[in-house]
Amino acid sequence: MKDDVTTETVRAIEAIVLVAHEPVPTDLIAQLLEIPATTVDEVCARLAETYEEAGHGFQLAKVAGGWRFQTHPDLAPYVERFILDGQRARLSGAALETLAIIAYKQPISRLQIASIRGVDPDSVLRTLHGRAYVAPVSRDNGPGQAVLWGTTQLFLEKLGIASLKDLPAIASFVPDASLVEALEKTLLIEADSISEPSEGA
Amino acid sequence: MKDDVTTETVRAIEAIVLVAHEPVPTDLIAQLLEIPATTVDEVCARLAETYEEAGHGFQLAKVAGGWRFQTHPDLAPYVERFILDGQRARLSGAALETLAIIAYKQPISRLQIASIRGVDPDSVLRTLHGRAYVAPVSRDNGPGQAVLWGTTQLFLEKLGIASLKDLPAIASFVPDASLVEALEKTLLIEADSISEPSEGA
Amino acid sequence: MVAIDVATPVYEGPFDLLLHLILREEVDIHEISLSTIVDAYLAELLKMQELDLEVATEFLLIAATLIELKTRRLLPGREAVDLDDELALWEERDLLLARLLECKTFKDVAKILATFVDDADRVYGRAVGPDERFSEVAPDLLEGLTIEKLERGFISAITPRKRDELSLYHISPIRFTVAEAVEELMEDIARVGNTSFRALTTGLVERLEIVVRFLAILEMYKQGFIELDQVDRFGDITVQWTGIGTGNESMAEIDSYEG
Repeated sequence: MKDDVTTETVRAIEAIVLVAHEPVPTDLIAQLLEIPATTVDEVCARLAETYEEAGHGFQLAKVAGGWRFQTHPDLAPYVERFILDGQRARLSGAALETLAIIAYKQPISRLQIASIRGVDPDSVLRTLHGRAYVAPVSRDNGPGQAVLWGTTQLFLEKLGIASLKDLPAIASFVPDASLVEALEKTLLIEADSISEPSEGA
Repeated sequence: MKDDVTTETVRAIEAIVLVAHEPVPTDLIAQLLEIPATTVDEVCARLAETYEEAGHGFQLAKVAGGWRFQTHPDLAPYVERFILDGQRARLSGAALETLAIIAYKQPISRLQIASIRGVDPDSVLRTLHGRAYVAPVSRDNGPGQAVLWGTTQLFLEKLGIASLKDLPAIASFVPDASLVEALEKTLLIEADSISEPSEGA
Repeated sequence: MVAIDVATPVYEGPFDLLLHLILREEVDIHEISLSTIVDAYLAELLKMQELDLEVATEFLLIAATLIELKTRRLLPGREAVDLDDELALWEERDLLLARLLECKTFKDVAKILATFVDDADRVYGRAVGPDERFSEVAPDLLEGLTIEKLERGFISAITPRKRDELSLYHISPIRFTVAEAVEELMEDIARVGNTSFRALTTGLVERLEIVVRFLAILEMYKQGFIELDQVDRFGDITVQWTGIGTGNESMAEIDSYEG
């Protein structure tokens, strides 16, 4: 490692890249750690070598102008088995319900989803987000500034519709209108600062 | 590393955990790699040590029943600078007390919580439920069929522990004798001496 | 519900306040004066003028017990003291003590949990998922999803089965009132004639419920419907139906029980 780069800087790079969802641009790391961009690239390249030499199952790689952790190509079969096995039956009834709620009630906070389904939607949300079927679209104006979720373009594509307008109005499918009304009321109580999204119409 | 565990197995574990959205259960890894679950935990614990010794900016940790990569606590300031919405929602004292009661006494009804804390936990419960740290787990068989609350996976993650077994033993928190004495003395019915009330008045 | 946040900015409920007052003087436990504690408690209570009724009730219930304890200590001799009252007070005191200890236990646990949370907050888990190289591998979670299925999912999500849990937030809490308990117990005791407090409270899990039944029994005793006897201290209380008593019209006022 270069003499003028502290161990802390190297460790900070590892930590930052570890939690990043996208490759972290060299410039951004440089700015965060207040070191030159060239140093960042040098440190990262050196780290990548270290990992390779140590025989780790992960790599540090430069992708699209940024650095990210990724699995070693050797281990693709294991990763594939994990992805297949771990997620095969994932779109359970619970996941479908969560997805449907988001589709119809977006933008919607996790709290609101929880209040409708009555159970913690967290793990389902992570899965759906991981597969890019839903994404954070805005933030609540309320005190908590809760993240509000919506469906993505990919979701529309998968469903084979052009826009959310193509989802039929839910009212025509609900036998009991008072039920929907009760739901609306719940949402209003739970987070009255959120404007009611148009009812899929 | 244990002799009968191949380098490939170790590397595969690193790769699998790296691509997971949430802590990977020991059993799932064991099943994918066709090795005993105890071996998985041993290998992971050993890997975690190796990372720590090498001074990496990341850790392998067992949280909420599974293994995950996470940033080293030392580097929190850097990670927070990187994650813009890094502010964690702080839990109030009331919320923590309620969480503690639920964690140790689950499944527990709202009234039972109220009786321990001396206050109605309604608003705190809502917050905790909204953040998905607690959830309704069952219903009381009694006449009111009260909802019984329990803690969630996310609660374990919030506390950074692998399972409820990692909570400190409640017995070690029972107030010590001097405190009991202080309370008793204060609430004495008779000022000078305690004697048996005269029989059969 | 707002009351918890607003009305008691300093003390999270009556136990919190009482613990604070007692433990403040823990340094010299032999010098603790019940009078000081009671006065301080009442002083705090007075400060809470904008207290909401529900919260106030909890505080007042404790205050009543405290005042009774203090009064008893100020009494010159025990000759004039009715044994039943004495025993009831012992029981109330023990209950209060037990609740204070339990409350204190969890207060201490909460402090440890707070350090757990603080430590965990400094750690950020990776939740990134597989990179695009594996996008082909990942099974399409939405395969076969149709608009119809999505609708069914939504409708299923909002069916009454779910509203069960929803309603949690909106239904008023189950309250045990002394009046209700009296009503219930009148029937039970009149039917069996002789019973005991333990028998009347078997199967009750909520401590509050037991306390309310206890208050109800005292009320019925006061009104002459039943006779009470307790052979040993901490022993079971026998309850005997007298078949007499004041008219039913006074029952409506029971809830404003004066302790």
